[in-house]
Amino acid sequence: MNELTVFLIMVISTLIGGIYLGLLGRGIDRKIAAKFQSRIGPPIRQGFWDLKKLMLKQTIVPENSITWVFKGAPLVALVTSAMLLVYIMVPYLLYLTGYESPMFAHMGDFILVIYLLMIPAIALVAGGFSAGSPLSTIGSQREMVVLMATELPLAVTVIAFAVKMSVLAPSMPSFSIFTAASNPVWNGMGPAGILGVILLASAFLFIIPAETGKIPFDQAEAETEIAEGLLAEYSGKYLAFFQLAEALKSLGVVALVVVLFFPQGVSTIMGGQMIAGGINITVPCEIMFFLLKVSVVYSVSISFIRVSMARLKISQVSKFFIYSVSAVSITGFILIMIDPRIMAM
Amino acid sequence: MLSTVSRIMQQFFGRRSTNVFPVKYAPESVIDALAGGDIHPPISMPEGYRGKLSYDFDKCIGCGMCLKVCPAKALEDYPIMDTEKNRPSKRIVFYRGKCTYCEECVKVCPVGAIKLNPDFMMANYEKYGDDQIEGIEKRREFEVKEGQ
Amino acid sequence: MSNKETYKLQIGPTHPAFKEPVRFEFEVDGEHVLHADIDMGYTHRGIEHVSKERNFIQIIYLLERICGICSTSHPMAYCLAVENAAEIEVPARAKYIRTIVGELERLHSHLLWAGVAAHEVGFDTLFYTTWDIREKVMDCLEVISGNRVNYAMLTIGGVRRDIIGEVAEAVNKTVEYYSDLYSQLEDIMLNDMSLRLRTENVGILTYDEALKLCAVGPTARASGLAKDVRADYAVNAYPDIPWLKAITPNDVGKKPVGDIYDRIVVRVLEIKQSVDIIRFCMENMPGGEIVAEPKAVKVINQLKKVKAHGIGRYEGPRGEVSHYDILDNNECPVGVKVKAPTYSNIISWVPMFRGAEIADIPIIMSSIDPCIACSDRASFVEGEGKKTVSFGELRKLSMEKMNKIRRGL
Amino acid sequence: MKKDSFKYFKRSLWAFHINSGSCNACDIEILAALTPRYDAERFGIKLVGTPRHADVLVITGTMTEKIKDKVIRVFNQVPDPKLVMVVGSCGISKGVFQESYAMAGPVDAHIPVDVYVPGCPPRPEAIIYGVARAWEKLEMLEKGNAAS
Repeated sequence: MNELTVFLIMVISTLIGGIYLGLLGRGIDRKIAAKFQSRIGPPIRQGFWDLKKLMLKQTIVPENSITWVFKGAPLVALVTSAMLLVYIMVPYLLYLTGYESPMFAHMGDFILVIYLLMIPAIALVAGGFSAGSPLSTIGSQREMVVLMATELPLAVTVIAFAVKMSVLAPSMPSFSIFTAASNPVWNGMGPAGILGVILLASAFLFIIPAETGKIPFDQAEAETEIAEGLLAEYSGKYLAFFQLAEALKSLGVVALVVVLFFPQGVSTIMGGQMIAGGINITVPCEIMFFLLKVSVVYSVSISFIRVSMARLKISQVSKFFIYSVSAVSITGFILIMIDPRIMAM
Repeated sequence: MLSTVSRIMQQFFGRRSTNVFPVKYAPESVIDALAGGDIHPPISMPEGYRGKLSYDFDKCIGCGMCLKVCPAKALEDYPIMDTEKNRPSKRIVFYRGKCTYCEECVKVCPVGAIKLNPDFMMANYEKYGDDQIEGIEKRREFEVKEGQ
Repeated sequence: MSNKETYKLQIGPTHPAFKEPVRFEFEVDGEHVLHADIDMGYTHRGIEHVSKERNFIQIIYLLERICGICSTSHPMAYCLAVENAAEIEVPARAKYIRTIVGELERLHSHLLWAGVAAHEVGFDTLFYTTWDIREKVMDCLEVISGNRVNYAMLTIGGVRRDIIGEVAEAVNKTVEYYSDLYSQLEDIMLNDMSLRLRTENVGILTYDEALKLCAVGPTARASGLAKDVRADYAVNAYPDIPWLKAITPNDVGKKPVGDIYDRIVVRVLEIKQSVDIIRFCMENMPGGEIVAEPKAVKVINQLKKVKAHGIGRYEGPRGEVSHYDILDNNECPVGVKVKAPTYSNIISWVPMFRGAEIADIPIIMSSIDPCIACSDRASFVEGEGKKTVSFGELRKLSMEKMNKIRRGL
Repeated sequence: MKKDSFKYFKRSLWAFHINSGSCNACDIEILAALTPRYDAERFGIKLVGTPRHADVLVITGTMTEKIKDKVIRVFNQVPDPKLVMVVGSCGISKGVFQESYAMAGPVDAHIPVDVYVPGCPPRPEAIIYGVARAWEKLEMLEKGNAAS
């Protein structure tokens, strides 16, 4: 098959699957949270119904808003979230399917992923500022603070990975997701390094809810404080776009964590191809296993943390990330660096 | 922190406390969409719940005590001609949308013509529709008769 | 936020954090509140005016609807006031039943508050948990009175329904349920880390300020001000309880700071206290009549002959409720004056908001357990809606009003 | 107004709650309808924080003079199609506060109301039943739309 055809198929399937799974994920998240709260909770398909209803509703654009920013921000958020998901997923899918080609070796640059993570948030901020409501403005300011606070631990993690990859696979580009996926970070590491990776992973436990704007880090949308904050003025289809973007971004961030920390597929664990009834079912199995990992990470880092904590204050958030989470991730980074097997290189 | 987590875990693995109540009362097409799908009654109503009012026209002697104690003026009187004693008497109609369900009229009624039932499903589209006014049929009956 | 420009943030009257309409105007610098202004009157319904046109029995149900959460406190204070004026002796059993209903209401109100406070800080699980626990006391009240929220239990000279047989059993079961659950609830409410992060050293009201601003109820007690109508005055069955005293954070060996956490402590301890009081009342309830005069019309006729003043005070879940009624040979009282607990506590928001962040606004708001519906006294229906009345003018106005009432009598 | 979206209202109904001078009794019962015992979220009902996201306005209380304009303004901010539900007797007919000078009249004197839920206060189940009646109404509208 032509490389370009493969690429297009993967992009399109990722997009369709991503939208479907993202919305399904929202439903599962609400269901699990409800279970934690001793309730039944909405049906799992609730996300789809909400979205359909929002698409059919009237869309109001406030009079005192900057119209083009107000209308453009949801689209930018949606497109970049989709791009983020595609950008993380395609190299991983390539790795899973074992389709190797020099063209794809550089796919999925970490630095670009960090920027793509930022753009939907910035679109939200722009939309909030343009809405012309004081509550949205406060929400935007808070979103900026959360965005900046999470940047340092994120960057530290990425650099740690790059250093590790440059040692593990010197022949491949160090900043690439493909490299990270094909060389699990746990390999070739002493106890200090393993502890370091665990610290990085636990830092990500809090980065995920912060990136996706879930309690305890949903200050930007705090319903009881600033009335949904930067989404306060959005209605109808623009709100639907933001919701879809958020669903895609959540899936993207969780997928990133899975790709970085738990990239092992079924075939690596079972040690070979999966064959049932003479048909090679490795690829479907790999995808199912990947979804299982995603749902576990999703329900722990988003659903469980969401139900077991109160919303923090914005000053506490910045302190929490700049001191605690950064300290944890830098310690992890240092531990990886001083690992004797890396030092030996 | 630990106590919270333990409580959450308890709730996760324990029995859910939701009573799947209004399935019976939802429109047909919605029932499929509802979780569970079992037919559940509402949580058991205690004896003496102050719900929907019912009024016994034949028992009423038209003393008008209920009108005097009602804090919300939910009762309205209408005069009728008492055929047996051949003198004017009073009967009431009762507006469900005005009632405060305090049971004072029940306590004050000397013949027990007014009762509060444990039924509480009263939502409707019309404020003063026929099923929101107790005793309206009787009133119509008499108005028609008077007209004749 | 380097520029020092401040801007005005309007919160309310329809804001998701406050279930009641009240408007705040905050002057904010970034996330910090510099100045707070309160605009009230959205729920002013003219109850004191309407009550002059209702007879004594109707007023009970009108006053019950001053506030739906403390729906026993207001009729209780009113009945005490009328009984005080007309010198009606309440049977001992009725006093005990009144106490039980009042304490059950306190139980449900405190649990409700815990849930609302948790919701304000975004802790929805705690909100769901406490409200789930609360359903038990609601069921109990429904069995006793026939309604979940507006109990309509009180009447002048006693109560309307007896606690006997199955009903008494339901009350005992409720007491058991809460005694079993209490330690877990206390652990969650007092030791949860994220809740402590949000509530400790936030919204501080010091002892001196509480004293000066006449705070009442749990708000005052959390600042170390031990005042409680139940313990200080002879109301209902409370004088019979030997161990009853005002609860302050000292009871858990904590020095009162007056922050939101202390208010949580006081309310959680009061849940236990309420359960104990109900148990005491159930065990020691005397027999006999439950109402001095069961016929409503007779009561009205009896009160028609009275010409006197009466004061009733009662400790509601939010603090002291006091009613002042003037009876003047009439089917209706000439004057009904209501003083709700929130009315005393509102002014203590001002020191609490000092130096707070925007995120603290809802939790500080709800920390005094405000009941705006209780305390709306006036509303502008026309014009600009803002008029400043100085202390002198206010004094003059109230003296004029007082003289008018005296002359009328 | 697009009638198609009624179909999705049955599955996903976002409510915005306004207190127009109520005594809190209905408000706490509305909140209680969301709690584990009744769990209105299983029908896709959600309480939202801003009128822009809402499909249904749940109004409690008597509509005092001062809040009248605010309620009308919130009503206008809700995007079409929208429903209005009045909970409690005093929103329907001023209930116990008849003759008060501070009342601007019942809610339906100022904005169109679709469903009335009488009760003082209605039980949480009665409120959920009110929502079920609203669905029924939507169904009727849908059918009427298809016929025309």
